[in-house]
Amino acid sequence: MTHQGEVLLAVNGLKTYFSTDDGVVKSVDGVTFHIKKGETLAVVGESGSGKSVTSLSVMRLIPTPPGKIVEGEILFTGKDGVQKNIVTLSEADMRKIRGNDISMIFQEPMTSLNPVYTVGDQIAEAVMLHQGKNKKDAMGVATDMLRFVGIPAPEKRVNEYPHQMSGGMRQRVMIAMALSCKPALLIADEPTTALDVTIQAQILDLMRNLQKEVGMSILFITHNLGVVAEMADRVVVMYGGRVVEEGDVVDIFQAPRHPYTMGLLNSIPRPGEYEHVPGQPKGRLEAIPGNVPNPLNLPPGCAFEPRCKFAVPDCSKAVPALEDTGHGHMSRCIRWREFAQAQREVTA
Amino acid sequence: MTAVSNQTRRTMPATGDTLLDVQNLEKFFPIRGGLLSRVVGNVKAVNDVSFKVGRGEVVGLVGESGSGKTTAGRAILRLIEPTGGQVLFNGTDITKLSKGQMRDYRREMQIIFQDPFASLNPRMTVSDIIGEAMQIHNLHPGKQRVDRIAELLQKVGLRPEHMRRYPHEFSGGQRQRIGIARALAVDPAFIVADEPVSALDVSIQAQVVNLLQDLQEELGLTVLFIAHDLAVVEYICDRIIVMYLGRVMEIAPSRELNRNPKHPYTEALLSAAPVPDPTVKRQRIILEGDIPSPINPPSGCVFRTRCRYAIADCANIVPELREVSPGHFKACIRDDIL
Amino acid sequence: MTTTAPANTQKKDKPLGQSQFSVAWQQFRKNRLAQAGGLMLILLYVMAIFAPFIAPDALSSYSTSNITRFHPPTPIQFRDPDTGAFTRPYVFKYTQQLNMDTFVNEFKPSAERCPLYFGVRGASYKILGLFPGNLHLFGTNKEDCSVYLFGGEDLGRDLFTRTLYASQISLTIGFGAVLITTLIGLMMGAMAAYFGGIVDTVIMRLVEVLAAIPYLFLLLLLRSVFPRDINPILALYVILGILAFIGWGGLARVTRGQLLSVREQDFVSAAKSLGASDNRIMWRHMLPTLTTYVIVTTSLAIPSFILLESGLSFLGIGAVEPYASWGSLLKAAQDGGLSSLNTRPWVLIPGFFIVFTVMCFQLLGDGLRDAFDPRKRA
Amino acid sequence: MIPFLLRRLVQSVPTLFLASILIFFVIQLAPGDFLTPAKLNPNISPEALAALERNFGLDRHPIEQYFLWMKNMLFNFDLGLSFSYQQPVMDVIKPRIANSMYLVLLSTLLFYAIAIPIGVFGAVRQNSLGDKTINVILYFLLGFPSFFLALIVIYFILQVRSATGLDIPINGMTSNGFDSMTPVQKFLDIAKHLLIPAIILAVSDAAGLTRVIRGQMLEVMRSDYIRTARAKGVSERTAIWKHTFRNAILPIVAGIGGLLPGAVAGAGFIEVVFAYPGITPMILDALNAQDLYLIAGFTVITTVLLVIGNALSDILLAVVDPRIKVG
Amino acid sequence: QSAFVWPAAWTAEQNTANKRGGELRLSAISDFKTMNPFTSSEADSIPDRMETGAGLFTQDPRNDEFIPYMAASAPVVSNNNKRFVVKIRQGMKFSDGQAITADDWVTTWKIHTDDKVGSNSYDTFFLVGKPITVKKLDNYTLQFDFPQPSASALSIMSYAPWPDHVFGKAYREGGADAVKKLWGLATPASQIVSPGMWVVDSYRAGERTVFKKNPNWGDWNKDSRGQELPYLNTMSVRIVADANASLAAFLAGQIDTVGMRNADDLAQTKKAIDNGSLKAFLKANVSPQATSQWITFNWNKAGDPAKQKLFRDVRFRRAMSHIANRQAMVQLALGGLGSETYFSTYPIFKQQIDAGLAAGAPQYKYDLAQASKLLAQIGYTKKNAQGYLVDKSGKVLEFNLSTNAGNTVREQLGRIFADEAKKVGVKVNFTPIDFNTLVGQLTSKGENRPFDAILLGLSGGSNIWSFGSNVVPCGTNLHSYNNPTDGKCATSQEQLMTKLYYQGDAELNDAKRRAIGGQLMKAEGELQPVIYLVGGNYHVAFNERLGGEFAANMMDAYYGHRLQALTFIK
Ligand SMILES: Nc1ncnc2c1ncn2[C@@H]1O[C@H](COP(=O)(O)OP(=O)(O)OP(=O)(O)O)[C@@H](O)[C@H]1O
Ligand SMILES: Nc1ncnc2c1ncn2[C@@H]1O[C@H](COP(=O)(O)OP(=O)(O)OP(=O)(O)O)[C@@H](O)[C@H]1O
Ligand SMILES: [Mg+2]
Ligand SMILES: [Mg+2]
Repeated sequence: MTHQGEVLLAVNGLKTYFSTDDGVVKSVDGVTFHIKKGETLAVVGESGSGKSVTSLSVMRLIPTPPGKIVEGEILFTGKDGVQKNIVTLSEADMRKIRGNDISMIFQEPMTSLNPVYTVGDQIAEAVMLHQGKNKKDAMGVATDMLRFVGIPAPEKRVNEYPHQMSGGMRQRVMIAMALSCKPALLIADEPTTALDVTIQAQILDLMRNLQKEVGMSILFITHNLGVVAEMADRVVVMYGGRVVEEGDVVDIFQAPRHPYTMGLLNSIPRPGEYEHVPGQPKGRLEAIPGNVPNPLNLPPGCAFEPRCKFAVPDCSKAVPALEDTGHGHMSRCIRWREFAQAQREVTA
Repeated sequence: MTAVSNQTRRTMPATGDTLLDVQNLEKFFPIRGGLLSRVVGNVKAVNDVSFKVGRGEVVGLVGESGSGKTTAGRAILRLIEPTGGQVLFNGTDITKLSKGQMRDYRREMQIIFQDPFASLNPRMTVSDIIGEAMQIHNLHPGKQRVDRIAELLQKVGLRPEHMRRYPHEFSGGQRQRIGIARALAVDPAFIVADEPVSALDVSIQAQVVNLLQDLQEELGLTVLFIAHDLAVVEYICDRIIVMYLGRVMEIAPSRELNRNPKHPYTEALLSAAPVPDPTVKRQRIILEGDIPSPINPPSGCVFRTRCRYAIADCANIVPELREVSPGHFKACIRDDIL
Repeated sequence: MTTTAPANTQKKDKPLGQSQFSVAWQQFRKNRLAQAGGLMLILLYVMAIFAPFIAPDALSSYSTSNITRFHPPTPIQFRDPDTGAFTRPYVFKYTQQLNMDTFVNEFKPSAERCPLYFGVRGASYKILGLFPGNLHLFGTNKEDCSVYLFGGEDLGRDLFTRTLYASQISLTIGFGAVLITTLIGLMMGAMAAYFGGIVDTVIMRLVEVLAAIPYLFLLLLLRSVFPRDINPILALYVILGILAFIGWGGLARVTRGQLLSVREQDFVSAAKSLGASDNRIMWRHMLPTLTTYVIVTTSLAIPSFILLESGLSFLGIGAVEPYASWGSLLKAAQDGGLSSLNTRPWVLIPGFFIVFTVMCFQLLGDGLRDAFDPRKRA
Repeated sequence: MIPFLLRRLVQSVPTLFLASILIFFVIQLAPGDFLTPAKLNPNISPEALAALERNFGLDRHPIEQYFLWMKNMLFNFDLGLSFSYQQPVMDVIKPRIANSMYLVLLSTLLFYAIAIPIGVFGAVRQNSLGDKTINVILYFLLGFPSFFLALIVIYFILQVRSATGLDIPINGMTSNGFDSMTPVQKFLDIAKHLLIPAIILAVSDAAGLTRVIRGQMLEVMRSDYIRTARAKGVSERTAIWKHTFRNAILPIVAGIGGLLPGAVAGAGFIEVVFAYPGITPMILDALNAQDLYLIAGFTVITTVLLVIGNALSDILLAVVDPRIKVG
Repeated sequence: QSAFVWPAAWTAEQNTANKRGGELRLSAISDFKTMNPFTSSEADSIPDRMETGAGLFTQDPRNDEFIPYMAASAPVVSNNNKRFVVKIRQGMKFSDGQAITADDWVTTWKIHTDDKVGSNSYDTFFLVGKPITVKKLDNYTLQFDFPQPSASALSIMSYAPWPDHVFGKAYREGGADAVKKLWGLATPASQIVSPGMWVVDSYRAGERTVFKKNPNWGDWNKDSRGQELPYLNTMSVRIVADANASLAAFLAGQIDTVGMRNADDLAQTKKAIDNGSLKAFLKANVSPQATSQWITFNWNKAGDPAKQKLFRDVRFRRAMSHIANRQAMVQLALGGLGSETYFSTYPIFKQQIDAGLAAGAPQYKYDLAQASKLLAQIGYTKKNAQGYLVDKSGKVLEFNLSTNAGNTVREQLGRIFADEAKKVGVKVNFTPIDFNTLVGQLTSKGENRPFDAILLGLSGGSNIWSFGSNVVPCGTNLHSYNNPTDGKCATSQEQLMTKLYYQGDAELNDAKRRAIGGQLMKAEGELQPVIYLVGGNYHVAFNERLGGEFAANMMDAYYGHRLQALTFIK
């Protein structure tokens, strides 16, 4: 990891809104985070918390209308070493960044590839676009990339169509496509959610290995905490379009300082932890009650307050600020100090 | 909220009375082709599957996508007609029953579907959906029916006033609850829960899992719980059946299976699940390649193409499911591993 | 507080018990064009129902003594030509003369004025075939001096009256035909899907055969099979039946496909698992999935039937004398050749009614389709 | 591929059989026959009529006529003799079908040339003013019965002709001196005659296809792989034409096979109004005259083409859509 | 031998400048069906057009008389006017250069009379069921033997001779089938041989047929100044959709002449002429058309004796004629451009009409009072509440009247008739029905025929003997009012008419024949078996580039406005 410490991408106060028939959806409402070179940043959060919108904002692929980046800046340092604000870049300049400096892979491997072109064509397209290679050379690159992501017989597979491949293979193709131009940043939006556990394991393994070889940064979006634990260096937890907690992966898992993070952690069944004795009642998963709030109708204060078991009257007064709780571990909860205290007591 | 109810004591598997006995269940989907669209092949979705489920027991059915879990679950309920084998429910072979006779058994056996979006008729209100079952079986006629629906809704954590709403007005988790309420409407003894939480977000998943567990304990239900995520299954089930490519690989009590998997596939499946703890760096067994086509499954042991312990014999012998320790069965010819 | 609490984030913005249709309605309300189309259609239908009342004359009454071939439209006058003061609205009486030099039958307004009255008594009629009456919205009360809002046609009949009456046929023939088509199509499709096997094969072959035979020609053939000496209005319904008879193929195919795919859907399995009978599954669960499709195709099929009827009239087998449809009126205009265009353009008015109605239906159908499109909903 | 075609062939037998029965007997059901008008001819005696009936085989039982016809068709590929032309049906309709095809092909081409850009535009600029305006105009044109539109157009051509003296053809397929033209002149002459009816046909129907394309485009534009393409950094043009359009037209490509019988069945009323020597006027005449074998033979041809067209559709779809395999 | 010289009087505009070449552009509404003269069954077919200028005799448009044409001289008549020996003009050639000889006439006759060929001219070679025979005496002499004298003998003999070396050869080798296979539309024009002025140059299905002049025809056809005819090089016939389209083509200057149907057509043409976009000759109401529209009542209604009695009552039929408001019909249905008719003879046959009027043939003109009086005589004096006449038993005086659907003129005539009938209290249920069904009803035979009254029209007929062989005599197909199984007349007038018909048909002297026709008209008029209504008028319009038309007084619906042989392009 060569440039550890240098900030590659910095998102500051990003606001992306959608105007719908029913009103304005503040999908991303003042999100701030950064990614350093070579680092993997995981973004977690429930469905609808704004993870995808954030990543699409970084790619400037928000469908407009109805969506629009209304505020904030996205500062990115490309391969050329120049820092640019993605929000204000021209469309032509943005196209040079997409697929070249920043690549993206999506959740649905089955539908994210164009069914009428061969996978080789689709990988080569990016190569031709950004590296000025001719078709033949680009296809060569495509074959190499397929081999790189571990697809057997890449010379043959390069001429196959997506439907001839399984979900896992398609996701590898997506990765190959994303990596074909050696991007500085890879955005992976729930790359394994649609996959089976065994295939998920393959893909995660692959991504980790590739990252080591290529040395890129990864913005990894998921709501699967197990995956986060395996992949991430740092974690951003989102809720209701805002970052509610941010910190080192170990800190987040061991000393969460936001009730939502705690709830999430508690609701996962962990293999091997529930060895209940036959005949005895089983324990309970500690679920977060209720549903994600309606993004049209967020509570005035902390968005999590209606579902929070630590809620106090103050929580609904104003949106809490994102505070540093020490060592870059940030939390958007007015009671974080109490949690920190409690954690210290437990460890003590 | 109600605490865990202690009314029902669970019986240990197989020892107590058996509610469901599946014998050599088989479901082949024909593939048509050729000049006169004759059958040219079969998708062997479920192939020679046998297991028993005790009364009040919760049995998990796991395996990766396409391994035949749903098909097995539906064939047991005769929602699709099995092509072979028997399903004994309370000692009666329901595969031989006529449509009319089957209808009475339907009261006893219910299913919760994987997809909470596709399994509710979008044109019916919640009360229609739940009430339909009662209407069919003439349960709770007249005014009582509304009360019963309200009661069921409350039981699954919804409110009576939700009765008048349509499915699209609910979130995924809420819909899954409606599905559960529908299954419970006829007071069944046995429920197939077909991946009831796979489509849900983690936090919602926990809600539904808890609900299911409560209901099971409260009502003494027998449940076949289908999933591909071992973590959830292990948490809720007494025993677990592992399937691969239409065949049973291993059956064991859940704790035993987790601690001491005897089949290489189970081992790989267990290791594949990511652990939500950044400090633990487990060595994972990565299965190479994809699940083979169920039309042309590998000869011998169907898992051998991805098995790291495969030997030459694996291609020749179809391994039988044998008991390796009390209550622990596996279908693998090698005893020298694991 | 270990188990779940009920979802308590009530959505307050949408009313409770919102059905699929009310959602669609909400969407529809946002589509101005579609609404305009729908509104115009309602007006047209109302106009058709009350045609006998609105029309100043009867469908086919003309004088055989005072022949007013292609009487030009009579503008309604409001001012006294001498004093310029406002008076009761009136029309001038016209005189006609065949000019043997130009061969044009020249109509000229004479000095005679025929005042217009509201609610005059005239030809008797029955609205919807039920409510008799002889009151007309307006008229001159004079035999030989009528008001021609849209001019006259080749027998001197009032084109406005004819157009109104014609709308009854044009606007219903589509409805009737589509209704029958839809019923047959649904039934055949359902039968094919339900029974499968030989029934399926036979029905699907039949659909193919119907698709294979050139539509127009089959129609002509079938039409000629039916005796022509029956009441023309009955003949129209015969056409209607034939149209329906030919048109069901597409819908049957879709129905069959849809039912076959719905059959695989979980909510049907769910009903089955509850022990629902086949009948119940069919009527309560499977067929209703076609509602939106049917609504939308219907709204688009009706105009095509209107066009088709005009085509039939073009071939002389649509509405026949003394009845009229927009198509048959247009056909009469077409028969007049160039003269219809350059000496009496008003005979084309029924054609514009067709154009307008079809357009409204298209806009409405489009709007409905968008409204029922689930992806458009947030 | 071969087995696929064979299967198609086998499946089409009952269709063809049913169609031939249906059409044959429906014609027979109609009152009168080909010779009815001759009965009104003051100069034809009953004896002569009887002789004609014998000559045409109309004195036989319809079922016998049908079987004779079928036999000839199956064993001699002979569709029978047209009564009014006194010639084999095939010879009579071949040139007409060819003429219809020119018109239908040109109008189809124009049809796509109009509908595709507008449909794509409508999708790209969904709900913009332009989108809505074009829609309304197209719906307006759609509402015109084609013969009515043609009448109006002919009128305007006449006006233009007399105003400018331009030799814009108003009907037919060729100009007077056609037979003495060079091949190039011939081609241009026919093209000149085809253009106006073809445009009317294309324009008055374009709304339907435009709507389909627009809907398809919108649907594909929402799909994940378009987002993938954009994420690669492709230009807007590439995203729309290469990625979206190619997928959006798949169902339309599938419909192309259906054009085959359509091309043969002619362009309908337009042919009549423009006195275009296509198949429609001929068949309408034949129907009027109850020229039994001409109608039945023509129907058999269109049915066969429908079957071929459907098979062609499937093959075409398989060609453009790699997901679909023929076989 | 000398050529046939076309009299100068046959055209009002001599081609003194000797303009040659050019094309006569015509139109037709339905496509051609065949080029074979023996299977062709419709008027203005390709063979019809080719045989212009072929035939032993031709009629002089000035006085309707037959003069030798392909015949070298007038025929030698013997055997009680039944045998005709005709010398054929020598030196005539087919378009392919072969000489035209007696064999061609004999062969043509043979093929037409073979019932396996199915020729439409079959019947012309029979008189009351007995055949006319044609014999070759030598290469240039023919002998015709008629079973009985016929007024139409010269006309019958004037059929076109088709080449024996084409048809005779095929006929001898392969019989009727071989003949039928010849000269289909797909036959190359080069194989077509014509005896007449034109020969096919090219045929394009559904579009146009072009004829070029027969190069050998001019050898024996000369104008009065000795120039070879025709002046034109080609004649094209373009197929158009309908009369509107041919009018449009005419107005656009694409065709040279067009039929004017009604005031609209005239107005359009006049307008185009007036605004300068068309240079054309236009003359309205040149003559009546050779058509009639009529209503026939069914006398064979055994199933409804009351109606049968009514329809057989001459007073009823006369009343019906009084009801027919022919003037209104002309005004309304024909746009003011038509003529009233009272007889089966078309008004265009003026000489015959005059003879009829001279003989006292009655005309029952529009007169409702008279109609009421006649109906009262039958017993209809009371009217019911709806205003309809009722008989003693209270039965309404009503009948059904049908016509063929789609014919707007007839539909209008029927409406007017029904409306007028209502004024005197007769209820007429008027319905347009399918043409074929209608014809089936009209031509049905028997004691109980399936109709009350039919409104229909006929056209065709000749100016030699203008009564229909299939119409007037009892027992014939179109003796529409009375057609019982045995074909017997029901009234003495019918018997008289039948007798007069055959008498006139056998009378060779024109004046005598017309006198007989006058008697027939009187009998027919008094009987009123069929109520004649109105007929349209003939108008002339042609593009001014055409020269060589008739003098204005010679133009009429029968001869048209010109002879193609004398037509030239200015
Ligand atoms: N095109 C759009 N129009 C309107 N609202 C949108 C659109 N796209 C996203 N949203 C809204 O933005 C919010 C955030 O969505 P986003 O897709 O970012 O969630 P997510 O965290 O990625 O969820 P998931 O885990 O389900 O992918 C949601 O409430 C969603 O409804
Ligand atoms: N109706 C059918 N026709 C043909 N093949 C089928 C049908 N239904 C299922 N299959 C096949 O049977 C096999 C087992 O499918 P099944 O749905 O039972 O798997 P599963 O274990 O439930 O998978 P998942 O976890 O994805 O739900 C698959 O290969 C599937 O493609
Ligand atoms: Mg997302
Ligand atoms: Mg499943």
